[in-house]
Amino acid sequence: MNFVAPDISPVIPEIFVLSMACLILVADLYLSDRFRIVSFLLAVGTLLGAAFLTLSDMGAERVYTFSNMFVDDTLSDVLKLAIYALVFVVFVYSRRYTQDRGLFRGEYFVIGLFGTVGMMVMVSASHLLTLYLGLELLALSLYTMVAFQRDSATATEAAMKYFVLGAMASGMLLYGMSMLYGVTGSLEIAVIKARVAELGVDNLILVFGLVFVVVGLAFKLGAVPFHMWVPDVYHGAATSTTLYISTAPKLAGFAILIRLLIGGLEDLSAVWQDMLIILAVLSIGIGNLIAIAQTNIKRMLAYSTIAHMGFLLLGILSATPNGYSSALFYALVYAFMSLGGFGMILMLSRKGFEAENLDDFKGLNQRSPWHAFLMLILMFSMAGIPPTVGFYAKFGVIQSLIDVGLVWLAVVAVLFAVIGAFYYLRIIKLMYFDDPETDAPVQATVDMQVLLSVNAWALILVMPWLGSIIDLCRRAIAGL
Amino acid sequence: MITNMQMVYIATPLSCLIPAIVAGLFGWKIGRAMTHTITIAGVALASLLSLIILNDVYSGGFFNGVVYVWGSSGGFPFEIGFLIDKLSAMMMVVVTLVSLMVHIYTIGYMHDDPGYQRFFSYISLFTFAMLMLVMSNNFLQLFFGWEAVGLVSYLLIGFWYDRETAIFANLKAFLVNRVGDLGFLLGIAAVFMYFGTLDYSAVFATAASKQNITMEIIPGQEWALLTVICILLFIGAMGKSAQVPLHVWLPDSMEGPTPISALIHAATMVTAGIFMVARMSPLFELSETALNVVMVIGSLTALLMALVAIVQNDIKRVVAYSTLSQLGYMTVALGASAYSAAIFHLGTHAFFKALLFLAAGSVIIAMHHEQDMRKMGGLKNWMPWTYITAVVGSLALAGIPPFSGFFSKDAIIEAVHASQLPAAGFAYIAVTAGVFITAFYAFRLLFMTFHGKPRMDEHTLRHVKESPMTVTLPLMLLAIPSLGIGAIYMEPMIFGDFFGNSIFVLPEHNVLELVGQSFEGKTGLSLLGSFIYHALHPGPLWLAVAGIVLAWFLYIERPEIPALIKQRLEWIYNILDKKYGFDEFNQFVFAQGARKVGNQLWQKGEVKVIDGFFVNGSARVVSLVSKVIRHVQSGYVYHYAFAMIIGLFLLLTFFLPVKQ
Amino acid sequence: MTFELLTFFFFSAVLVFASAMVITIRNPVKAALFLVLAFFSAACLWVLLEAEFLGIVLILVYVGAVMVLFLFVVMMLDVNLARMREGFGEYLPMGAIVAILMVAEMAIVLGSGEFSLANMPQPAGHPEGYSNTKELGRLIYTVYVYPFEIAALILLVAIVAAIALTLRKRPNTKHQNTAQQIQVKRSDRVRLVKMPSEKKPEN
Amino acid sequence: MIPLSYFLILGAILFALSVMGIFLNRKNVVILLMSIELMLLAVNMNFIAFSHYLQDISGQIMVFFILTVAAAESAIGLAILITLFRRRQTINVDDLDTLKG
Amino acid sequence: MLFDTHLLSLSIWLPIIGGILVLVLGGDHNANRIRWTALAVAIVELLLTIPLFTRFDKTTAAMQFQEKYEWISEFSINYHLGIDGIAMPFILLTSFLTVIVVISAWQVIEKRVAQYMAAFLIMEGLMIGVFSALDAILFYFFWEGMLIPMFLIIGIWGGANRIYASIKFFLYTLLGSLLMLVAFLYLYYQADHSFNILDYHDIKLDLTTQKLLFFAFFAAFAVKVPMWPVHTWLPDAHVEAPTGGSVILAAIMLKMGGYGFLRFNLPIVPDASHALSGFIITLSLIAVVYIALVALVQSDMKKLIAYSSISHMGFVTLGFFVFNAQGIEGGLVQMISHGFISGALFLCVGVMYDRLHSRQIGDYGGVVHSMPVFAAFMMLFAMANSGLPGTSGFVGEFLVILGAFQANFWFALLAGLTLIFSAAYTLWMYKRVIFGKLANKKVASLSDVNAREIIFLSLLAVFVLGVGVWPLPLLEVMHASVDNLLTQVSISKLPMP
Repeated sequence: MNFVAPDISPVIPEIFVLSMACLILVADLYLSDRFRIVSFLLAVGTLLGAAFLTLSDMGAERVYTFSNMFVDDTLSDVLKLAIYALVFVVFVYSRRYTQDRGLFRGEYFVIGLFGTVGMMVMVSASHLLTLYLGLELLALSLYTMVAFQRDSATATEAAMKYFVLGAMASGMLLYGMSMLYGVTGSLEIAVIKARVAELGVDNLILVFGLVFVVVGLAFKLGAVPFHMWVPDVYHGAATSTTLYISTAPKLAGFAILIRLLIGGLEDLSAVWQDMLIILAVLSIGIGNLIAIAQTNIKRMLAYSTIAHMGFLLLGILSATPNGYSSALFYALVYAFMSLGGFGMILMLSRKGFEAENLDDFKGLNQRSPWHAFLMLILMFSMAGIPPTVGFYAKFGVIQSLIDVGLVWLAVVAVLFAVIGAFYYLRIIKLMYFDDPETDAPVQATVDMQVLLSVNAWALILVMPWLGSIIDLCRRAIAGL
Repeated sequence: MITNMQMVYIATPLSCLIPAIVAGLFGWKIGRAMTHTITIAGVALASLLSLIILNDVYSGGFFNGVVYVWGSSGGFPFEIGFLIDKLSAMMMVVVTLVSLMVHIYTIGYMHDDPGYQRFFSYISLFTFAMLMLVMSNNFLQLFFGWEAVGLVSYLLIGFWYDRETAIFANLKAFLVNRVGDLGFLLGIAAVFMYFGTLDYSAVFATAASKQNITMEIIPGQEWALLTVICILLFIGAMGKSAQVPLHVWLPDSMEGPTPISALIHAATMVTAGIFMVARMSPLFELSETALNVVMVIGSLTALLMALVAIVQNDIKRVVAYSTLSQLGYMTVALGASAYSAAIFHLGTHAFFKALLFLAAGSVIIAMHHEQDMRKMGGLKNWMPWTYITAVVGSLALAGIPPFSGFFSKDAIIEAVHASQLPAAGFAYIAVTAGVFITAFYAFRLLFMTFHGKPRMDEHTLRHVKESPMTVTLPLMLLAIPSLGIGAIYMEPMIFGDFFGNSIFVLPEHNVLELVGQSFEGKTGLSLLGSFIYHALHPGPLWLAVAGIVLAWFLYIERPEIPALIKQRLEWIYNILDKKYGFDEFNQFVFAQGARKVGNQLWQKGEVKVIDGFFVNGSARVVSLVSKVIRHVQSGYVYHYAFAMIIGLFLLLTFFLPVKQ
Repeated sequence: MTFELLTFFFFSAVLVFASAMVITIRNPVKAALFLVLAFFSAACLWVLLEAEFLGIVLILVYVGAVMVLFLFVVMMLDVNLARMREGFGEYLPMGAIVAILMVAEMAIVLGSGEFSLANMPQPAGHPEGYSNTKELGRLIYTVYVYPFEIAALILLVAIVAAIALTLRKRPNTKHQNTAQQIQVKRSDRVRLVKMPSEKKPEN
Repeated sequence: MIPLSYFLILGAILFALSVMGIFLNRKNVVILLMSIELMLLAVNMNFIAFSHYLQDISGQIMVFFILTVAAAESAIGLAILITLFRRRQTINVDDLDTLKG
Repeated sequence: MLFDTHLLSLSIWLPIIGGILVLVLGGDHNANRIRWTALAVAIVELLLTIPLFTRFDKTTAAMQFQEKYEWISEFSINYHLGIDGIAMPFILLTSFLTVIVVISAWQVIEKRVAQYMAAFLIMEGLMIGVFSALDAILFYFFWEGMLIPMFLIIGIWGGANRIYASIKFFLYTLLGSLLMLVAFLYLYYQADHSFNILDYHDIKLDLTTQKLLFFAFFAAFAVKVPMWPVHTWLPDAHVEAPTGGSVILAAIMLKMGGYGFLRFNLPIVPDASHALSGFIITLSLIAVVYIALVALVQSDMKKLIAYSSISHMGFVTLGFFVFNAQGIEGGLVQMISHGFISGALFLCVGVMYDRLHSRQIGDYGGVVHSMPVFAAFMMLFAMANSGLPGTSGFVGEFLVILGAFQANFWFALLAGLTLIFSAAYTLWMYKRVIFGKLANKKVASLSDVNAREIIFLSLLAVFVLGVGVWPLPLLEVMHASVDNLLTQVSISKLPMP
């Protein structure tokens, strides 16, 4: 046999993050609580370093390595950079919150970084095996993070539910993969693609496997009816964890969706398009509808996430490069909106107080106009009102739908978007039109203040660079 | 190139408008004296200029031109312009002169009123509006003046804005006028649509060519275009000239400061409709249907309103109903194509009705604002000047020669008699009966007020005295034309060429010429004489005399009889007293009806159906659905798992067979 | 019916029975034991499929480690078994119906001929000297080194997670603090007490 | 000669059973975890069967990793279970309903 | 000229930047500085927009003052501005009314002054943007963006039921405009990947598509106008909004619906417009009659004026869909004039509300005794609202009736009923509020309008009378564009068989 040592240069960011995580794991043992901040700094430094590494190796060329199990293309670079950024901000946002709640431990960052590695693996996966392993690495990290708040009844319950359902979904995904394997005889996505092209849409087993794959992916994204973990987990977990779950993993989920459905099974698009239509309509509908009845803002944002994922699916199901890129753009925008939204909840929480009820936002404008305004931007962006970037995200998705003639679907999406706008408006209403119940000042660390302001304002001020971001998304999709 | 005359034309309305604006905006600053000085000077100037114009017109002057382009649309210009011919010149003179009287009279009458300046501003503005109306050379401007007159009348009736009745009356007046205006406006729209212009001369020039055009308003019913236009325009005239059934505003309008605003309404504003129809004679002539309608409406008004006047006890109201009735006469004349007779009656009526109103006002001042005739009586001893002038006015109203009213009214009766239109028969009966009734109520008023025993209370009686000079002087000044103007102007206006070609009559409709032919004398005194003789012969004059005698008998000789008649014929009395129930009907059906419908629409349509059912209903449904389906999220992990299984199962079921 | 088929049916039956018991039985300890049985029969089936290494691994790793872990946890948690079975019957019909429908559907698809012997004949045996284990080992350390590393990482996460989640510092446990031990100074441990060398006796 | 489909149907039955196990079990979380193990077993069965019939070893490699992951997963699952039990003193599935709606 | 080519951009961004500046200026402690800054911005803006009128070329229907830059080239969205005779008057109206609103808020708004002023200034920029956008998405951008400040204005400074009103307002309009967005995107593909509104004029579409597009646009514009039966947000929003908000809502926001009909429905889907004109006209007439009756029974002054607005806007849509110059120009003039009049009426109610804190007609009576000057102003505006000739209110109604008559006698008749109804509800309200005996001590103690109020009321009065007496300058700028529009409407856009 002739085995050639693989080219590890494209994997350097993964290796770096992994090594640093292990370093922190060990170093943290020797740190007393007073110096725990060092772990934090190392963690955020790791992300910056990884960003640097990814950036320095960013090229238009698609590179396969590790026997075609790892792919480094524009999509993976874009998503990885976004993931670094998101996780970085998540760590910064959650610093004070976790400190206040005794969660500011080395393991937290280590697991967070391990999860990041998992996401990176997913993003770069070009083989069902790596895809699955990345997924599991991320999933296990997430289960752990949710359960991390051991003294919280809701957190442990959420973790349990998440775990059971997540494992079940993984099982379904695997089942589907086994069918793909059985039909195509390979686990390598590129080979699968070639085989699928030969077999065509009529292959019963392929469709059979596809259903399972789609279900598994739908679970990861939180699409109805595989969404039920989302509200409970978002609600039950510590807000810092929710922040983590609701941002970067969505991008990773999006990545595997792209890798599998488009990279591997694009020739079945006629089939999965219909499936995704069902899932998307249900997600947008049910997500938006149930969100209205919520009084807990984390739960509400969870349902809103479900609705957003429905929109994301809309982009993908148009099955055109244009649609994929707008879905990618949507995913990116969503992740940053969600980051800001949960960040705001973190900011308003204090020691011994969780700002997770809608009423906690009452009269924020009187307590702190600046923060109220930031939240206003975030909410309007989520609702998709111009001039916020949320509008362009929805715009792109609907555009791609109309491009393929699914006008009715666009109309349905738009109708539910109006219902959705209601609960975003309600938060603005609470902040601006109601009187505050407390006059406790909003305290937050300077770094968080600055970052959150940038986060929210970016949703408007990104305008001049919008074109280049969209262009980047297009290139990322074109490079598949 | 602006000629001198054109300067005069423009100056005439402006000399009323500018003082009106000054008085309105700065009246509080410049004081009472200054206010009435400038406004009166303005109106006086306008009168003077009107006379100059009249003179100019009679020496061959004519003007039809644009002042400025108001607007344009679709390539059609809408202009503001003047048409100065004999008709408008005469109207200008009437308007400005009456208005001048009113101004002078106001100084005395409104002396103590806090709204002195405001009042002057209004009446000057009114004069301006009337001038714009009569001077107009197009429909648009006519409508402007039309509505502006309505506005001022609204302001004037509601002048005493803390009187509930006054502000009710002014709203009513405005709304009823608006009903007419709607018709008018539609008429204008029809003109615009079919003629492509709103300019009189252009419309009139092509009117004949449109005779055969029909339009379908109700599907299947082809109506002649010109008939439609004329009737629509006439609806406008009905509003402004208070023809049945749009007359209801006029009696109430007496709520204005008595009797000046009433005078404005009765003597001037209401003539707008008559003037308009006369102005539109080239159109009306081409539609016999329209003429018939005009005549029927006019005769109904003349008769019905005269009857109501009999039972009124409020001195102003009697005069007001008499005005309505006289307007009916004018309208009948219009219907009979006797436009010049109508205008002639308009002119004579303006003077003697102004006289009567002012006399009534004088009485009211003397009676300390008591208007009920049953509480008057015997005033002739204290108020000789008022009495004498009132007699003159009443005789003129009753149509006794040689007072002005006789000539104009009789001309109308003769014209109707001569008319060949189908409605003429009915109209003739109505107008002749009207003569008798008119004479009766005119003298009933006179006798009840000035004759017999004083019936007022002690306090009033002690203070009764003749009104000041500012009041009596206009009375005397008005008495002169009431006495003489008829005889002097009858020949030129009715039979002569007074209006030249500003009034157009088809040969087959030219009743006045027919009437003229039946007289032995063709000109001058001989015509006058034969005219009077003619009136004696078949009877209108006798009817008038009979009316006077009856009034004398019932109110001087046997004052107890009226009460008896009232008892015996109670239902008739009630009908008359209720004025045929027009007010109640309007109040119930339109005013309350509209509010009721509005309320229903609001409570049921808006609040319940649209907002309640659709808008909030859908919001409720959404939130209900939301509340229900959130329970799907039961919190039990096995339910979640089950949802996933079912989802998986359904997807499998759905996609596998389909793709097979 | 060949021996192979007979074996297959036997172990399949055991496997299905054991699995059914796992999900229906009241006692979690018994359930765990049935799971062991299920794994065991599965392992046998795998061997039938010439996946000897994985069959062995399944028994060694799963039965030997994971199931023991399960049992350990079940014992440790000391769950009240009396309340365990309530309300089971209610859902059984619905669950059974759905399960049967699903199995039927899946069976129809899978048994549709796509995977019949005609389409996918049983492969010829491996050449002499073929070692399943060796082959796997060779691949795992070469071609699949990247997944292998990730799997290692997953195990690391599991370790970290398990410790982070379950390790409790009981208030009265005594444990070493290495950092403290290392940083200790002489002055912390040794106190020099000055004592007069001699003292006069009282008397 | 065993057809491939037999193995696959066996896998399907196992899969359905495990899925039902998650649905039917309303009391004990541990059994949920066991059901998950069963599900993975079903999947593994598929992979190995395919691997055998395709004569492609990568299926077995997949199973190898799935087993690894499953072990790690059980570890974490049990860890969460213990945390839950410590906090709640119950592992009754029916009691895990504070988060809902 | 550089100035000309950037005039529209300047007009849009100056107030927005000014608004942000005001917002930054901060809290209520330096309220006066905020007010003066806001006023200065508004006045500069007004002066800036005047050249749009004076330098406007009336002879052409082409877009003027055009600016075009690539914006998001990836979506082929351009920053494309330009105005024609239809849009230009609205821009002036906007900048004019903003000045008035700023003045009117001078002493009335005491809490969160900076936010209030900023909201209006930002909204001004966005509204001008709506009227000048030639790129569909840019249009949509401004159109939706406008909702945000308005939502806040109603919600923060509004009355008791403000929350319901603001959310209803927002959702209603959002629903409509999202459907419009779908239509834009559809057209984008039909127009060969272009969002240029003018390109849409050349697309051939079959009738069904046209109808669907028509309804999509209808959803957006009918809600904004608002047409019956999607009007119910308006009374609530108007009643609850602060005076300035009501003014802007009534005077400008509603006009966007009408503007949208002209900009999109008529030229882009002419065949559907013809096919559905009966439908629109029916709704318009229902609005004119039904809503007028509803207005008649209102006891809240603002609500009454709000319903009156709906009724008057019914006139506008009627005029647009009879497809002749009189109708369309009449509708346009009606919109401009209604901007002045309803604005003025809301300000009048605001003046009273500031003093007595009630909008109920029943709480007033005999106001003329204590506020004679005010009563005079209100009389003028009431009369203008009833469409009295010589005021701007007449011009539009007159032209629309002329236009409607050409379509059908009954349209004109029913529309003409407004002559009676508008007079009835306006003057009846006037009678009950202003006339009569002093209702109570509170009314007796009212102080008459102060200098500030006189300034804005007389500014409006001048315009109301000016347009009424001489509407030609206003009409002239529209001719070329309206003619062009009529040509567009008359050309069938159905694909060749």
